[in-house]
Order: sequence, then C-alpha cells, then structure tokens
Amino acid sequence: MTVENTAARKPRRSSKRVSAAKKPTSSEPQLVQLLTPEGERVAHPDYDHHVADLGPEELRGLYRDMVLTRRFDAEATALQRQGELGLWASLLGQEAAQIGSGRALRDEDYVFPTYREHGVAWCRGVDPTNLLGMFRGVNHGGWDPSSNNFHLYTIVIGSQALHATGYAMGVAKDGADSAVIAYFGDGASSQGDVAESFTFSAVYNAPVVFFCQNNQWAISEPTERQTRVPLYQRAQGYGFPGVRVDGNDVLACLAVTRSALERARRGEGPTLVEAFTYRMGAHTTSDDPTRYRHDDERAAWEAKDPILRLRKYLADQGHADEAFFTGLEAESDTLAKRVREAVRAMPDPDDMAIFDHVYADGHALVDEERAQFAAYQASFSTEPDGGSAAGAEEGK
Amino acid sequence: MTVENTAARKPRRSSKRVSAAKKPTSSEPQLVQLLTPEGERVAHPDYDHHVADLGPEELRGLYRDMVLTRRFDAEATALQRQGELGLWASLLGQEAAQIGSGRALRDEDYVFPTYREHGVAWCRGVDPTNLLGMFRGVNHGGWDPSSNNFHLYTIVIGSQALHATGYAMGVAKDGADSAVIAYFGDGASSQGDVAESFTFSAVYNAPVVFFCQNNQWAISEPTERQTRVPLYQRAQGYGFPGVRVDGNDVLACLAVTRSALERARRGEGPTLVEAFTYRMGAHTTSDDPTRYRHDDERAAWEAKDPILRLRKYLADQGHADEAFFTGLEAESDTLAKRVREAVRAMPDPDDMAIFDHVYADGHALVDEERAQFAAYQASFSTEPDGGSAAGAEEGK
Amino acid sequence: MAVEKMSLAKALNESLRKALDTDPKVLVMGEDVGKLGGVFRITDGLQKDFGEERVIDTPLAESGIVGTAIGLALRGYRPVVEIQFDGFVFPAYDQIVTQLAKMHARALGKVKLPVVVRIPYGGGIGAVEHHSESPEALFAHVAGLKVVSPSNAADGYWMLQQAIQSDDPVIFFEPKRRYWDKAEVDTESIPDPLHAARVARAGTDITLAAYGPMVKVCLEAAAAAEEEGKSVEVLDLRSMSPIDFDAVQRSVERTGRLVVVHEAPVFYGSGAEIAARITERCFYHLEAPVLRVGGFHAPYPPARLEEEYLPGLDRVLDAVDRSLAY
Amino acid sequence: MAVEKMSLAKALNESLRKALDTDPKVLVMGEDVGKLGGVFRITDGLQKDFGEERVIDTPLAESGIVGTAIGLALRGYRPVVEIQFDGFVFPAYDQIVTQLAKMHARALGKVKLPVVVRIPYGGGIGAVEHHSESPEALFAHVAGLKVVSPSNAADGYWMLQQAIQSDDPVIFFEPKRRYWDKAEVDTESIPDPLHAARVARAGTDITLAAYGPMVKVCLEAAAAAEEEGKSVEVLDLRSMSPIDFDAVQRSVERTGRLVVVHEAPVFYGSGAEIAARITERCFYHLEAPVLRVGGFHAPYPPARLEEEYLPGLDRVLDAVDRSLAY
Ligand SMILES: Cc1ncc(C[n+]2csc(CCOP(=O)(O)OP(=O)(O)O)c2C)c(N)n1
Ligand SMILES: Cc1ncc(C[n+]2csc(CCOP(=O)(O)OP(=O)(O)O)c2C)c(N)n1
Ligand SMILES: [Mg+2]
Ligand SMILES: [Mg+2]
Repeated sequence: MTVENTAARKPRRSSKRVSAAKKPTSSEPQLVQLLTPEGERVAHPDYDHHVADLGPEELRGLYRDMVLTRRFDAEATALQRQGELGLWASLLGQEAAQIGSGRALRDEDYVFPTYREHGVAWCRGVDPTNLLGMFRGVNHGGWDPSSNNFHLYTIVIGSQALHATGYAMGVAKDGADSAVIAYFGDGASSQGDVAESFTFSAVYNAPVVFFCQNNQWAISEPTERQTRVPLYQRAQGYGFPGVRVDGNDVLACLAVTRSALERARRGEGPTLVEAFTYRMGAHTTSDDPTRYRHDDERAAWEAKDPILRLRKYLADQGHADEAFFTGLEAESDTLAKRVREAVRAMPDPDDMAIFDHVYADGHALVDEERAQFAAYQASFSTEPDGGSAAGAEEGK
Repeated sequence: MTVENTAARKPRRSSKRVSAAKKPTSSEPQLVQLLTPEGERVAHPDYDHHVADLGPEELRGLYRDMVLTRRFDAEATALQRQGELGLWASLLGQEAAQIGSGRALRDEDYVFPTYREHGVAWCRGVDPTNLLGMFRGVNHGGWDPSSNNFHLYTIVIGSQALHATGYAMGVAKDGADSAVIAYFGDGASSQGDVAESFTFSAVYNAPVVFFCQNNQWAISEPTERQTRVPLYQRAQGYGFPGVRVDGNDVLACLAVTRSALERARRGEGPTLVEAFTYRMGAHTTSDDPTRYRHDDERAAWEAKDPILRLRKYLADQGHADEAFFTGLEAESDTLAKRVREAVRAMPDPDDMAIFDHVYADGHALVDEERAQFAAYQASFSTEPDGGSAAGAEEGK
Repeated sequence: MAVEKMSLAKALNESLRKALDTDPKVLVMGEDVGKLGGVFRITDGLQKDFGEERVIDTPLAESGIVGTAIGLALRGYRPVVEIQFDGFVFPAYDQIVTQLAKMHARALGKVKLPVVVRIPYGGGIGAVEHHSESPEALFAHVAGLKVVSPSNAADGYWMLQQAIQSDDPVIFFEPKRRYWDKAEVDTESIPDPLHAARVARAGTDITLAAYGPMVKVCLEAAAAAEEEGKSVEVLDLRSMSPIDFDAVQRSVERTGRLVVVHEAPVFYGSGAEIAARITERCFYHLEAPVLRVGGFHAPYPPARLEEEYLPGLDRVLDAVDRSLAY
Repeated sequence: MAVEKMSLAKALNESLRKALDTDPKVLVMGEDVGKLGGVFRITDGLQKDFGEERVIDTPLAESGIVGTAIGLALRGYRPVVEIQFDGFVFPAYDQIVTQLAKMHARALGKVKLPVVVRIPYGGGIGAVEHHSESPEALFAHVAGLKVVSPSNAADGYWMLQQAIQSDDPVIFFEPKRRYWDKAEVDTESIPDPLHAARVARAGTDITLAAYGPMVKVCLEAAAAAEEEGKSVEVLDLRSMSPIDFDAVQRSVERTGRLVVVHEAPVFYGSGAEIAARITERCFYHLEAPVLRVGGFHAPYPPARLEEEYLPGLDRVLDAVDRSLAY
C-alpha cells in the first residue's frame, strides 16, 4: 500500500496545521510502507514480492539486528558520557532504515556510509568495536573496507556519494554482478558532490543506490532548509527514479532497497531512496537539540518506533515468543559488555603512529620528521646523561 | 504551440537513427516555439500574451539586435585571426537565445553571464568593445557591472549561478521589484555550483532565472555526457519549473524569459529555462570541431537559423522593406569598423597595472613588490649611470 | 562601561552583534548559525534579535554559502560567513580562490567584495577528523585575500570589527581552543591596525613569532624560559596576509634569533615565508637560522595523539635552546 | 629504437599510451580527453585505440572527476585524471585535500589511492584568466599528496610512468608552455627516482633551483651568466613534495649561494620552504640569503602583462647579481 506521508497528512485533514507538522509540501509525497506503526502488515503491489521470502526466522533476524544495533548505540552513548569516547553519533530511531537497507545487500555489494551507519556496519559483519576507534580518538577509522565491503566512515558530508559512483563505474567496467550503495543525510543532499554523483551515475548508468536517510534534521536545520520539495523527487531531474520509503519500517526499507539494488545489477542504473525517518537523539553527544526543536515532535515519532512495530507484528503473528525476546535481551547485554570491555581495553596509539601511513610509498620529509621527533622524544628519556626536565626529575 | 523537439522527432518517425540526431531521450521533450524555422508564427496559449505588445518596430528591433550581434561576433573572430585578440568565443547560432532573453530584461534586472553572452551584453547597452579587452589580453573584464547591471564574464563554469542566486537573495531582502538572470551552458550544468544554486534559490525563493543555453556541445562533449534526460527537467527535482524553449526562436526566448522574470518578480522564485540551440562555430578560436563532430549536424541546424526565420517573417508580414535590410547592413559595417578601430587602438596596460586593484584597502606586500618592481624596471632605464644591458645599448 | 572581561567566544559574539546593530547591510550566514547559535555558540542569540533575514541558516553546501555571499556582496551587503570547522572550508575553496579573491581585480576595482569568512580552526579540543586543522597557508598564498587570526578576546572583538569594515575579503581564523579563554575587552578603545603585529611580551635574547592559538603557548614558553634566565620576546603576528614583516624585522634586529611557531604543518607553512623573508631582511643580524616549530607533514592525527602532534611548551623551548646554541 | 626526439606533449602521450597498454587497470579521465584528445592533445588518439571504457570523457565537474576517480581506485583501477587548466582544479580541491590525500592514512594503510591528477600549469601562452596559474604550493602543503613537475620531454615520459606506478596520489604539473619543446627520450633507459633532483647544469659560484617551466629560463640565465664569467649551477628539482633537500644542500655547500625560481607567487610559495630549510641546513655555508624569484602577490595578470609578470632571464640574472653582491 502506498500511503500518504502521515506527518503531512494530518494537518491537511484537520485543515489546520499543528506545530509539529513541519513538512508542508506542494505535492503529496508517496511513502512506501509495508508495516504500519501499529504493526499491521499492509500490502503493496510493487514491493510485496521483494519480501515474500521472509519467514519467521528472517523476521526475527531483522528484529534482532535492530535491537542489538540500538543496544550497541546506547552503550556507545554511555561510553561517551563516561569519557571513554570523545564523541558519538547516535542512530537512535534510524534502525529500520539501516537494517532494512543493510540486509538488502549481498556480500559482494559495496557500501559507502556516512558517520552514522552503525546498523549497516552491523549487517556487513563489521565488529562494532571497530567503529569506535575514531570516536574514541585512537584512529580515523582504520578498518579494512575490503574485508566487509564496508568503506570507512566519511565525515565531509556528501563526498562519499562520488566515491560510490566511481566504485560503481568500476563494478560496471568489471562486468560484475553487484551493486553499490551510498548513504547520506538530508543535509548532505545540498552538497554539490551529491548532485555531481547524480550526474555521473546517470550518465554512466552506474549500478549505485543512493540511500538518503531523511531524519528531518541536519544538526539544527530542518529539511526545509535543504529543499522545498520531497527529496526523493530530486532524482527525477537527473533521469533516474526516486522513491520515498517509510524509514521506520524495516520491511519496506528492505523491499525498496532490494528493488533498487536489483535494478542496478540489471544494468538499469541508479536509484535514489529517501528513507523518511527521524533522528530521535541529539545530532551527536556534543549537540543540544533542546535549543532548536520541540519535544512534541519527538513524541510523535516515538509512536512510529521501528522496533516496536516489528515486535507487535512478530508477537501478533506468533512468530516470536517471550523466550525469544528475553533471550535477545541477554544477547544485548553480552554485546554491550563486550563492546564496553573492548573499548576500555583499546590502547592509545603509539606516538610515532603520527608518521605512519601518510604515504604508501614513503616520503623523505616524513622519514626525516619521524627521525627528528624520535630523537626529540628520546631527549626526555630517563637516560643518565639526559639534560631535559623530564630526565632531571627522574634523576632526583 | 508546443512542438516536439524536431531533432529528436525525425529519427523516431523514420524509426531508424540518422547520425546527426544525437539526442534520443526517454520522454519526448516539449519545446516552446512561436516562430518556426520557416518564419511562420505559431500560436502558444501560455506564451502568446508575453509578446502581444510587439509591433513591427519591436520586431525589427529584435532583428537588428541579432544582425548587429552576429556582425560584431564575426568581426571579433576576424580580429582574432588578425592577431588583435588572443582568443574569441563566438556566439554564432545563439543570437535568438541571447537577444530574446536579453530583451526580456528590465533595466533594473541584473545579469550574470558566462563568457559567451555578447548578445545579452548588447541588449544591456554594454559597449561591445568593452567585451574585447579580456580576449585581447589587456584586462580580465574590467567593466563596471553596475553601469549596465551586467556582471563580468565568468570563466570558471557554473560559479556565477551562485553569485546570481546571492544577488537575487539580496534583491528579495531589499523588497526590490526586479529579478536576476544567470546564464550557463549545457556543460556547466554538471557543476556542483549550479546544483547548489538551484538548492539555495529554491529554499530562499530567490527571484532568479537560470538561463541555460544548451548549444549541444561543451567543447567536444555532446550534451549526453552531462545528462540523460533533457536539461530543463533538472529544475523539477529542486521544486521549481523548468521549460525548454526553441533557442533559435527569438520570440519564444523573449516570451519564456519574460514569463520567468515576471514569476520571479512576483515572488514565486526561480525558473530554469533551457534554450535549445546550437553552437554553429568552434568552441573558441582555439578549438577544432572537425575532430569531434560532423558537418551534417551543422547543416541541419543552419536550416533553423534564428536570423533567417525572423527575416522571412518580417518580409512576409511586410514589416520590413529592402531599405531596412540594406540600411542594417550599412549599420553593421559601421559597427564592425568602430569595433575594429577601437580594438586596434586599445593600449596595452602599463606594466605597473599588475599591482593595481589586488586589494581595495591595500596590502603591505603588494606595495613592497610594486616598489621593488618599479626600481627593478628603472634599472633598465636610459639614465647615463644605468649599468643594465638596456642602458648599455642605449649608451652606444 | 566599555571594559569587560569576557571569553573570546563572547567577544566575537558581541562584535557580530555590534556589526549587525550598526550596519543594516551586515548579514551573518552559515550552517546552524540561527537557533542553535553555531556549534560554538559564536552567533548565539543573534537570529533571535536580528531575525532570519539577517542571520541566515543556509543549506549544507559551503560553495553555495560563499558563492551566494559573493552575490549578496555585489548587491551591497556585507556577509559574514561561518564555516563550521576548518576541514569543511574546502568545498568553498573554488569560490574563495577563483571568485572572492579575484573579482575586485577582474573588475579593475569597480566592485568590492566585503565578505568575511570566519573559520574556527586548529586543534586541541579532542575532536574527530577534519575538526582540528590549520589551513591558513592555503589562503595566504592567494592574492586578493587577507588572512588574520586573533589570539585573545580583545583582538577577537576588534579584529572582527575591522574585518567586517574592510572592503576586502578577509579569511578570519578563530583559534577554537581559545574560545573559552577570557580577557579584558575595551569596546571603546582605539584598536591597532588589523594587520599590525603586537609585542605580546618584550624580551632581548630571542624572538618567538606566533599567531592565534600558539601565542598563549609562546607566552608560557617565554615565562618558563625566564626562569632559566632567558629573555624571550613574543610577537603576536595577528595577520598572516599581509604579514607585518617590519615588526618582525625590528624585533630580530634586536634579538638576532627567531623561532616561528604555528600549528599548521611546517612544510610550506607560514613559518617558511617568515623565515625566508626575515633571513633576507636580517641576514647580517641573525645569529642562528630562523627555526620553525609546527605540525608535521601528516594528516592531523586522531585526538589521542594531538598532544604529541601539536607544538607545546617543550617543543618551543627545545627550539629556543637550539637557536641559542648556535 | 628506444631513443627518439619528441616534444613534451608527445612524450606524455606516449607515456599514457604505454601505461594503458601495459596495465589494464589504468584509465584516463577528464574533460575532452576522448575524441578531441584534450585541449593540448596530450591524450590524442588514446580513446580511438583503447576505447571509451578506458579513456573517458567526463561530465564537466572537477569534483566529480576526482571523486569518481577515488572510487575507481578503491575498486582497483589506476585513474589518470586530466584537469583541463590549472585554474580549474579548485572545484576538485576538496576531494583532493580531504579524501584523496587522507584516505590512505584514514584506513591505516589498508587502502591505496593510486590516482594521478595531471594539470597543465603555468603561463606564457597568452591565455585568458585562470589558464596560466601555478598552484603547486597549495598541494605540496597537504600531507598525503606527492607533487611533481617535469621540465622536459624525457622527464615527462618517465615521471608520468612513475607517477602512474606510484601507490600514492600524485599531482602531476605539466608546464604547458614547454609542451612543444623537443628532447631526446630514451624509453628503455633506467630513469632517476621520481623525487630526485637533477643537476641540469653544473656550476660553482651559485645555485639556481627551479622546476617545470623555469628550468629552461634558469639554463638560459646560466648560459648568459657564463659569458659574464659566472659559473651557475642549475638544479631541476622535479619534485615539490617531497623536495630533494639533500641535493640542494649538496649544491649549496659547494656554491654558498642559492636562488629559487618559480612562476608561482613568491609569498608562501615553494621558494619559501626551500629557503627556510636550506638556510637551516646550510647556515654556515651561505654567503648570502637564499633569494627568491617568482610571481608577485597579485592575480595572474592579463596576457599582455605576462611577460613582465613571469620571471624571465633578466629577473633571474638580477637575483644572481644581488646574491653575488653579498
Ligand atoms: C562539508 C561539511 N560541512 C559541514 C559539516 C559539519 N556537519 C557534520 S554533520 C552535519 C549535519 C549533517 O546532516 P545530515 O546530512 O542530515 O545527516 P545527519 O547528521 O542528520 O545524519 C554537519 C553540518 C561536515 N561534516 N561536512
Ligand atoms: C570549472 C571549469 N572547468 C573547465 C573549464 C574549461 N572550459 C571552458 S568552456 C568549457 C565548456 C563549457 O561548455 P558549456 O557549459 O556547454 O558552454 P558553451 O561553451 O557551450 O557555451 C570548458 C570545459 C572551465 N572554464 N571551468
Ligand atoms: Mg539529517
Ligand atoms: Mg554548450
């Protein structure tokens, strides 16, 4: 079923605007939905067959992914509060968008994330603790993208859309039967790089899916600061399809992404998916959303929680029993504990790591500076003839 | 009347592609046309009233503008061949697009051109010789944009679309009853800056018209290297209207641009106009189009010449007699002569001009370098005690 | 009362407020500068008081921000643009280098571009990648731009006033880790010229030249050196384009030794320019080569390494010792 | 036969051809590189012989070109990107500085970015704005990039081979006004390392260090100086990042004097870095301060002024005289 965007619909029906409804748009955007906030499975002629293979086990799998991701995310937030991380960008509220799209991928597909795709990373099999290094400040990412076909987080917003497009051009050149997915936010959609990636991918018919998580906010700016029409429509002007999906509906996200990936693999080129969702938390742990948005907005979105609706559906259908849910809670605790311990045990890098991996083939100046710095550091060492302050102190 | 893009239509009818038809597009683009290549006036419900005020005099005026512009352009090309200019970017073939849009402007409107808008400059009352300084290499533009509300030529493609948008944001802030027009090419449409100008102008509802002259080529690249759908459709995805106009039809260009400017002035925001035209000459005098395109393509477009069709119409309607046409020829000759003489008389800038206008408020280093350079230059002077080579020679 | 103790952040905020108040053509633009007041709160409260037409939240596109600011300047406005962090200025680099810097010359002086680009820069706040860089040399090399950086609240207040009043584009680098440092600000004094260096501490044995975040480090180094009996002069350069070479020359002619300190990588950094020019000007005065203390030729490292990467007291003192040893 | 006399343009074309021929992963990308063969014909005939999949005309968007090249490199390709003119590299600057330069470090070495960005640069061809600039310092300051420039056909051939084989991103500056200068190219010799300077002419009284288009000017200056009885050594630096400081040091230790010559503005230019470092390394050997000859702090002027703006024979000789006068 294609339903209207409910956020926009309500004020129209009551024919007066409520303040929380901040998306008046000229045309009524279509939102692909398969599972209502109430946990009801609704039919959709175009997308049902993309999830027809999902039995109870797969549905429980999606549920488990979302729960574990949320738990991991909460733990990371806690670790930031405890000073173990310098920063954390929470995905709270966006679990369905990320798990749905992430589970649509095949192993050989390739992902270009932003900095918030912890759920997608989970689907790719990236060890969650790997994601924490950069937020702890021990590296800038550092995992091997090719181990899980999951690229490094990219902080300069929008840049990775071009990398994804180039990668997809390479996939096409190789004649490979795989596709590429690029994640970015509603805010990033304004960057020239994203527009250029639309142009390149369309012109070269590159097998790439642009997955825009419209979580309604770019730090303090609502999506109206980026566009005056629904974002999924952007694609049209570049000659490829755009679709808006209920980003809090894991089934719909899975179906729509699968469909787009298949299209890409069939050689039909790019698709823009706009996952209409909500950033339930702050932008990052450094942010204070009370300065720019109302609690009632958040409350409205809480009613559309992606995890709750699947839980209702699983329970209603008898696909999961209480043992499953309590077992999952225990699994969550174990995951959280493992992450907590791993982070606390994460060593600071060696000072000399500053000079590592600046170049693959070396660079004379880096070598020189490394040697100088090593000698400088050594001058503070405890050797008896050390004349430095540190040496003197030690010598007392 | 809205007619189909004839270039795309022919091969469809014959159901086999002719090589010159290089624009197969998925949807049949609509092309606003008021005057056919054969000089027939055709009706268009949306646009007729925008040219209803044009009497014989105004029509002759448009014709005169195009003829003089073409003549000026030809003279500039000749001047380049003679070594008086270092380079020239000819507008040959694009007279209707430029005169039509240029004449749609009011005095208080503001223009941001590329490097090829000699016809628009003409409409603004910019002395044609002013345009030649940068092509001669005596300055980088140098005219005062505010004298004719015609900004300097911009060479970095697409940049000026943002300047136009910002200027238009200022117009809106001032509550002024005017609009802004930004010119760019089909090639430039791929630049991130153009996309960002679409985003900004839409979000701020800025009174700006984006006038894209799709002359089918960006140096050697056909428009398919920039987009797989007609360019005017790009606007849709940003939430404002796009329209394709026959760029070789001066009436249609005038009407469509007037309509877009009025829309802007009414506070309804931006419009994208795609003028579908053809670059009859080389990209610039440095270019050799025989390397990448066929003569038959050019020949097909010659049949759609913007000047010929208006001439036919004027003659058929009895709006202009032979005296008008011969008088115009004489006027052309006078213009060409004036330009030729002005260019030849254009002095080289003083050496010290290198240091002028780097800053408005001065800069210590520029002052220092200026003084040093002046002293250095003086060391070659003919003064008796000069020990330099130049001095020695003079002293013989 | 015109003298008040305030943080650099507050001084910048007051300066913007005054500019908005005094000149209706002044605009503040950037990402999150409105309700949020900017991620560092430098624009705090300004949108509330001056409205959305003057304090403008922009789409997330830096080229667009600077490009539209240029258009607004052509229309007679004086936009003060905020780039959220140093590492995010690069999407705007083309507009800054090819348009903002060159348009005045292109027009033979017939248009002016009074645009200020404010950039919180430098490290020391434990941030993630792209949030701790010092790209000033990449702007100072470009003719048509002026590049300045205040090191304290008083300069923050006044230099921003002067930058906004300048008819030239000014790249205004704000040392983000000094935002919370307080100093007395006299909002009615007559400030030094925008591009004049200032003797932050007088000394006779050696000159330290720095700007922005490193001035404080140099002052601390000078104090430490004094305990060892060395008299260190500290110059706050304040401007990286133009550079007040005369002031540096005057100092070096007295001390005979110069160490330039900045966070940016040494390689092709501002220290190179200062060393080259001062060596030429003071060839017979220099008792030692001009030494440079700065960042390494490496990407700014992860936060847990920044203490090592950033020039600190010890590295400055080490250079002082090396210079004095000549 | 492996030795042939050819122009720099032809040597670069041959080098690309060889790379495309040898390694199926090598791609050539850029605006007009296909049928047209590039505005300077450096890619002439390559699309015809290697097809549209290997020699790719791109949309007109430099950020897109470099950004997609990065993606292709991640997929295992070795893209050689052409930027049409120096002044048009800036829209790609963000991708180059924040992505291309840093991704290897970001991944702790787990990805490599073998991307070559070819940029025809410098003046002297009578072109309009943005077509004559020398922005090399803006890249050399950035860790993660390598920056080189050949001065002649033989180096053009070999340095491009080496740049393409390098696993690091290389910004490859081609001196456009030397494209038509011919020299012998031995396509079977063993080339010097990519980043090693070369003594282009031996001398004993003073060292001139240059690269790219200025090497020829310096050689002419050295010849002219010889007639006046001065023995001038000319170093072709070839690489601006890294710089072969050892070679410069060796030369300066013998001659005691150094003049650095480049087209780029002197202020914050590569001459500053060389002067600063060589002064530090050779403090007791230098008989005169390192002098710099280069562009002024002004936008590259209109063509009719470029003869005055560009460092020519006379300005180099003037600096030689000034140095020798110390
Ligand atoms: C080029 C650039 N400019 C600014 C920033 C600072 N910044 C980080 S996240 C962010 C908001 C991004 O919003 P959106 O794209 O909607 O993603 P979300 O954070 O909502 O997931 C901003 C402005 C950045 N990272 N990169
Ligand atoms: C940013 C940038 N990249 C490349 C160029 C070189 N260049 C000049 S004109 C041109 C083609 C532009 O084509 P189009 O936009 O269609 O305009 P037209 O010349 O056809 O009028 C190119 C690539 C440039 N001027 N600016
Ligand atoms: Mg968002
Ligand atoms: Mg074109």
